[in-house]
Amino acid sequence: MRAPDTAPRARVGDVLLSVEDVSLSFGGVKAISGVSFDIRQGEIRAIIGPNGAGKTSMLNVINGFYHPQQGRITFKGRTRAKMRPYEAAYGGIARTFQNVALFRGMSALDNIMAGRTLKMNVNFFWQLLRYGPAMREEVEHRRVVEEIIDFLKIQEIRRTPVGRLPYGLQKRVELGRALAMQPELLLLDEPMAGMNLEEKEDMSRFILDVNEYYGTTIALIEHDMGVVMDLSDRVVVLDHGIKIADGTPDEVKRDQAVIDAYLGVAH
Amino acid sequence: MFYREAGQFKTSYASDQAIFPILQDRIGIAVILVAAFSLPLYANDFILNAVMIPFLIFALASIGLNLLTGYTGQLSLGTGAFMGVGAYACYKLTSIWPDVNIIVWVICSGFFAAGVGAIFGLPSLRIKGFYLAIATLAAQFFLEWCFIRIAWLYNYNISGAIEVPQRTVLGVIVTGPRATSETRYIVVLAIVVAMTWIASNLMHGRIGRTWMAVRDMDIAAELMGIRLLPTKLMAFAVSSFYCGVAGALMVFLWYGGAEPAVFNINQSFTILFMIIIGGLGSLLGAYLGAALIYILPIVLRFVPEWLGIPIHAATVEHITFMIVGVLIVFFLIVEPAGLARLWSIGKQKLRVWPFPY
Amino acid sequence: MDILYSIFIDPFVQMAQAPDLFVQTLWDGLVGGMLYALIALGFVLIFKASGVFNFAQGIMVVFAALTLVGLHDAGVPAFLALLITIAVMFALAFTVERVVLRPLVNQPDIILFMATFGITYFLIGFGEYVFGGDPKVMPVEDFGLEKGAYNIKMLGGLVSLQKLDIVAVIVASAMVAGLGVFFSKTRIGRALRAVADSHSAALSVGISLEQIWVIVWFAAGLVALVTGIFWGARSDVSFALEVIALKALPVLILGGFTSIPGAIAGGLIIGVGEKLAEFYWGPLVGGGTDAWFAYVIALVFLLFRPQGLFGEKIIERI
Amino acid sequence: KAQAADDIYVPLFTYRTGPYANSGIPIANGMHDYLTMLNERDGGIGGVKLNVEECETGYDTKKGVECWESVKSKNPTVVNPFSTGITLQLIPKASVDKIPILSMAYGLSAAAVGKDFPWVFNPPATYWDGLSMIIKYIGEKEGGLAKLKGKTIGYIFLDAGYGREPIPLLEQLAKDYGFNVKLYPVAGKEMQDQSSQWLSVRRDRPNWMVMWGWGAMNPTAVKRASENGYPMDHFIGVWWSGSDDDARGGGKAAKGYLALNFSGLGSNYPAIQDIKKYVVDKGKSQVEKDKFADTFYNRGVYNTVLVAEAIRNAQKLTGKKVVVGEDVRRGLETLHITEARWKELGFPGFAGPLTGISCADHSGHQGAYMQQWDGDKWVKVSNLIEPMKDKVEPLLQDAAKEYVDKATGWPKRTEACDKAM
Amino acid sequence: MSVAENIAPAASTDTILTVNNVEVIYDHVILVLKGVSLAVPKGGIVALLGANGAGKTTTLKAISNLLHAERGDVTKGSIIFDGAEVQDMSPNDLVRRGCIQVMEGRHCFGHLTIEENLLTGAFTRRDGKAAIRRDMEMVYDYFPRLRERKGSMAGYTSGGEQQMCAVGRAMMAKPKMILLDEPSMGLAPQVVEEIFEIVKDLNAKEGVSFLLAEQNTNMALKYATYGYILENGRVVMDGAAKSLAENADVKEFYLGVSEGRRKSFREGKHYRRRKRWLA
Ligand SMILES: Nc1ncnc2c1ncn2[C@@H]1O[C@H](COP(=O)(O)OP(=O)(O)OP(=O)(O)O)[C@@H](O)[C@H]1O
Ligand SMILES: Nc1ncnc2c1ncn2[C@@H]1O[C@H](COP(=O)(O)OP(=O)(O)OP(=O)(O)O)[C@@H](O)[C@H]1O
Ligand SMILES: [Mg+2]
Ligand SMILES: [Mg+2]
Repeated sequence: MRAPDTAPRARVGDVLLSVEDVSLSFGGVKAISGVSFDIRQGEIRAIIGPNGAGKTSMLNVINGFYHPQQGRITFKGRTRAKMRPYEAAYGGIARTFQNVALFRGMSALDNIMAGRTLKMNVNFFWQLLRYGPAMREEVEHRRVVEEIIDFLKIQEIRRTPVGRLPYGLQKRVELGRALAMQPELLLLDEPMAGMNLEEKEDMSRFILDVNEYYGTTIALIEHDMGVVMDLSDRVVVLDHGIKIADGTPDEVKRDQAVIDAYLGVAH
Repeated sequence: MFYREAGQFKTSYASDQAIFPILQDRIGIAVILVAAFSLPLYANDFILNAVMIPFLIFALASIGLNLLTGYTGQLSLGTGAFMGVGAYACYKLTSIWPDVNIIVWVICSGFFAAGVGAIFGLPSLRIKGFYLAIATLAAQFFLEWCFIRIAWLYNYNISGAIEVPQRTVLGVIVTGPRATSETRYIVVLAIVVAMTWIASNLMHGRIGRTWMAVRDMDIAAELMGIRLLPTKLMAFAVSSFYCGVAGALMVFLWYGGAEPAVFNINQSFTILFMIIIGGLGSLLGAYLGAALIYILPIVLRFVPEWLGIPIHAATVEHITFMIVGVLIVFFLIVEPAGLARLWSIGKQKLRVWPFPY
Repeated sequence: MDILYSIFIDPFVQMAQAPDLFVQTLWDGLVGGMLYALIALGFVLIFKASGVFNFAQGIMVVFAALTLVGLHDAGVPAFLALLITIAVMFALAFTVERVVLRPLVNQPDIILFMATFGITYFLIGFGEYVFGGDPKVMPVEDFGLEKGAYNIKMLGGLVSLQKLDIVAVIVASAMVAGLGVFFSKTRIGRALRAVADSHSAALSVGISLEQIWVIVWFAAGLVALVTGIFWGARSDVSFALEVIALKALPVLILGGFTSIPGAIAGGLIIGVGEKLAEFYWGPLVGGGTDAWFAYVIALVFLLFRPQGLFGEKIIERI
Repeated sequence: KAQAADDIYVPLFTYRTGPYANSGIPIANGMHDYLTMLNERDGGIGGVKLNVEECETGYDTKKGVECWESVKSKNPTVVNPFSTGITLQLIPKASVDKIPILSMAYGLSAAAVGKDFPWVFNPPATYWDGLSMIIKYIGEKEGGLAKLKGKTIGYIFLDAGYGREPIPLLEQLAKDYGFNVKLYPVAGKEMQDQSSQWLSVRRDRPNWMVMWGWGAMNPTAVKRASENGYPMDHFIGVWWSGSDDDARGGGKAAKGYLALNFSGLGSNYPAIQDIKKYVVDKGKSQVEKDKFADTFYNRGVYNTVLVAEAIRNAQKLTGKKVVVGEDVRRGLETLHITEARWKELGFPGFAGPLTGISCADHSGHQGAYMQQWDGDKWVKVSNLIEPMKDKVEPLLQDAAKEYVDKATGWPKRTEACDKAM
Repeated sequence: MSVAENIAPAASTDTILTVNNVEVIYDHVILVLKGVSLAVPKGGIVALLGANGAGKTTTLKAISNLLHAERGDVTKGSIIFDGAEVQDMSPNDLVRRGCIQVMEGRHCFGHLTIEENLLTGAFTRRDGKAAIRRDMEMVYDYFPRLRERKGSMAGYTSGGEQQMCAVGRAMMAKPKMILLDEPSMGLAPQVVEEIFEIVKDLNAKEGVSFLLAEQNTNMALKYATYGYILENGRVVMDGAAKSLAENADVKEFYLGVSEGRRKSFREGKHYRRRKRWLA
């Protein structure tokens, strides 16, 4: 990963992922009903909606953790009814989680290194010796990881077990872990919850950088309207599992249904 | 003051990723190794036979279980049985091909244990936590039953037990009653050290990270492309490999023979307790735990004799039980994360010494 | 072919030919199952209330029974001995809470599990120190329980029901039902489940862990006492009784760690299942299958229901 | 505590703790008290004090091996492992460390073959001897061994090496005499329950039941048998299934239960009275008053009588006062206790003569008698039953040969043979 | 407004909570709070602000005596709630005396239903079923979403629902004082307002005092009467909410307003800004 330079921003391209008519329910609870939308290459796509609207569930459907009862997902031209989580990961989908899901017993560095697992393939026997190819591979990936660490400015906490980090830094490490997978599509579930303004600004900057300089497509769930409106290209709004609006931030902001269901007073 | 990394800068990632990045640690390890290998020069038979050899073997088994339970988070109560698989495999191998170097067979027996372990690891995909314990318990009791029932395993010996034949390596007797305790100790030590080193390699690399990832948050791991079943099965296999080798060592270089009861559930529990008290997910912890649970009672048993207090052997035993129980609780309260953690906090304190924090 | 016959047909032929033995097997399985359930119940209580897997339950059974018999042998009248034993169990619960559990609040389950192992060690040493290791006979008659059996003629044979077994089944059922109601219908019951979910959250809403733990450990102590009386009557009261706790594991796991009805269902399935298997299929492999059969039954059930029959769903959500 | 060079060191491996303690405690008391009595009454043996020290094994192999390691440097005279498992571990070590093992009527049967196992002794009889005695007894009750034809004998046993050992002989005898055998294994963990096994007994209705049980298995089996209405006088245990505690739990219902025994019952022997006088009454024993001179207590006494005799022999053979393992091995090999000698020792009629031991035969294959529970105590109900030596001997020889063949490098006997005394 | 000098605020009769120069160490080695002092007046709403890792959560846990469960220790200083030393009380005594904490990060009881979760909140109450029922209705009225999901296991509800559940549960205890740790985290904007309205409501109607640890400075200062700003385990600034909101630094770093207008998140730059008071 290069350090951010002044390269022009990668522009929005073709549809990368499309979700068609997806429905998901748990027993009696309908988490998602017949939602369709798409995400284009290179864009920042926000998903918003009141609590329990089905946003997180939607991300879970996209990367294969939940299997919808109905609907299709097309990712990079391939359509399927459901994915397996590791297929999604192999395909280039990475994510962060609403309730931080770091590997609590490991250091920040190891967490991010774990994100590189997919890209590592030296066989078991070299691993036993930790020598030759195994060591070379380790060092090579370590270099990439160190770049991410620099990028996210978390050098000092490299060796700290993540369980002890304050919430905001945990979120940052989690972003690092997702970035380490060098994904094409990055799903962020409330990356800025529990951060103060300064940290939100930093985080926004990271997201923009990732998007601009690496061309990573981003799906973003966030409750801070300021952030959503400033960062995203397009916004989907869910309510009670139904899509109630889809469009540019400005359109969405003025949509009466959205104001009623979600925003309350106009922002 | 004396324990600092200050001034020790790392100039390459490779050296930063070394297992003991701090010079003092490296010196410490070297000293311990030298001391360990030269122990036969000044220790008596009792220390070697009844203390050090068992301690090392338990440490190895604890490392094995720690790989599975401490690093991968899969609770296993089948350690005893997996050790048994190793022991019986080694026994069969060396009775079928007596001319092959026994150390080769000791290592090979690990593969049998690994295979059996992986089979009993299959349910781990669906079953978790204490529930998984049942799968391993089934392994424990079923295998124990096999050790009793399948006479082929113990070469149809009337006693139902296995007796270790005499084997030599490079002309030195290493197994059987005539092997000296020094030889056996050195062989065990070498194997245990080598396997600890390998375990440490594994844990510091990709495999260790995937295991810990599965332990800490299996869903997130899966969403990052770590496939759970192969990862868990590999952990079961590697762990059982270690236990199997430990079992073979136990019978061949310590007991000199064994009946199935040696591999019973208590053995499994003992080793589980070693890793918990030593520290889950720590290789050092495996050693510390083995020391606390195995060596401490031995030492306690000698205390009244040293002090010249005339009390009955049985009473000593009762009191030892009580003291060990109390100490376990005490250590847990002082540091639930295990002795290894206590050690690292100690180091942390040394680092900031003379300041309190 | 022969082998298929002896696996799939012969056992059923036997069942049909000697229905009295079949009934007897079922009854024995039932009794065994209830007794397993009783041990499992002790585990469930504590697990439910604190997420602690209490390794010491087995030794608590021994300890309770030994205290009872020890007092009785020392000449204390039976019912007074019973009362004193109950008081001892309370003292034990209280001490355990004070000395072990309280300092270990909010630690991972496995640590608490380990702590109960420390308790086990202590109780073994202490128990043997006080009571000695030799076996004692449970004076069931002095507790108003009768020995002997009812022999019922039926199905062309004789089915014998031990009076003690009948009492055991009744007492065990009553105990299980009572505790079940207490823990599911009361405020305390809810608090227990909350504690099992998260110690720290429970603390933050003002649930007194101390109190709850004393209550459940005391309840578990009582269950241990009852278990000790019945198992002691079946065998002898000695430290060997401790191993029966192992039999409770598959029951517990099959039923689901947290469920009182689960303990019963698990106990019955395993009790009956293993007796039938050993009786009708055991001879095929030389018998002794009851050493592991229970675990295999439990494993098979778990493959279909990973949280046990009645266990709480394992929450997987991110 | 420094080892005084002028006493004779007799370590006792005992288990007063653990799941088998119920059998271990009386034995430990018996052994300890007899030797203590010798110290108190006679000032030891041959004027030399005995240094009696217990090492607690808990019936656990690990601790047994540890005990061995801890005693071996202190010039022990003889080790009584008191656990088949521990004995098996120690047998190979005995010849290396030059410490004889006395496994009295337990351990490895094949060890009776002295030329292969010069350091191991298992008097007065092996398990195979015991089984053959039981079959003989059954035959007698049925009216002759020939009458066994077509009968069924059930064998309930602890599913471990100990319980499985008699099976080959049992099957052999079944073939020879035409009876059927039904096996009922009991796993260690199932000792307290046994309901499946006894249910099967109800189905199979064997004419006789034979038991090889240990620890808590015994009382439970006795209870289950009586509950299931099995005729108790057709239920016979080996000598390790015949302690007072084993039958006591069954109470009146256990009346009629039979077991082999080779040591005397009760306290009616001068030497036992001496133990009471010199040891128990002086508070030097751990035995509970009502368990004094129990079956297994006396068994422990029997064991140490052999030890004491071996030490005496060793002193005579070597002319030394303070003897060590190597000397006592010779003493054991020349063990010879006639009826008269028993009397001299203060044990008139306590046990059958022990005269068969020689360099070739380390067991002696002595007879044992049958005892029966009368509801309160054991009573002797038969004379000495001699084992079927002809059936047992070939099996022993085979087993010893097999053991030696499999254990590559097993040492040849180098020890010289002393004349019997 | 003054730069705090770690002097204990004078305990007076109208303060419900006084924290006096408290120092906290985790794991015997990690020093987290380096002498924090603050006070909450009876019936006041006090905001505790500060960046990630400043020690807000730790302060709250020290107050409610939950640190013990995390292997943390208060090594210096004292905390007085309602006239009694907190260190001598167990957490449940504290709840009984009317001080309850809503923990950060949605600590619901996963295996209990939403309704059962709320009921456990009333564990210490002794005023009868009817009153509890009534309060539960009140919670449901505040959070209609909870009513919809009342029968589902809390572990399966969405993040925001769990947050509401945790806040609702604390309300069920009828406390005198609530320690709220990041109540707004993960809630939809409308619900955030709702929560603060509830705070105001309870404060006004029932006289409940609040200590709010919050990242949403904007909201917090709008509703609070007094504020403390924590940095690196020290109080670096405190003052009336109004005056804090006026402060230039607070404006820039916590409110995101500079040169009189709100900055867009796109404008953020990568450089470590220096806070004037840390100089
Ligand atoms: N595994 C599950 N089982 C049962 N119900 C579920 C499950 N997952 C989600 N739900 C329900 O589906 C609904 C949508 O949940 P989801 O987590 O997607 O909401 P969300 O939009 O992310 O809300 P928030 O903003 O609060 O995080 C919720 O009502 C939740 O209770
Ligand atoms: N259990 C613990 N063990 C060790 N260190 C801890 C522990 N809990 C917190 N810390 C450390 O204490 C410091 C303060 O943490 P705290 O959670 O109080 O911060 P906070 O202000 O609440 O932050 P946030 O806004 O992210 O919630 C952090 O640096 C954190 O690393
Ligand atoms: Mg969500
Ligand atoms: Mg916080």
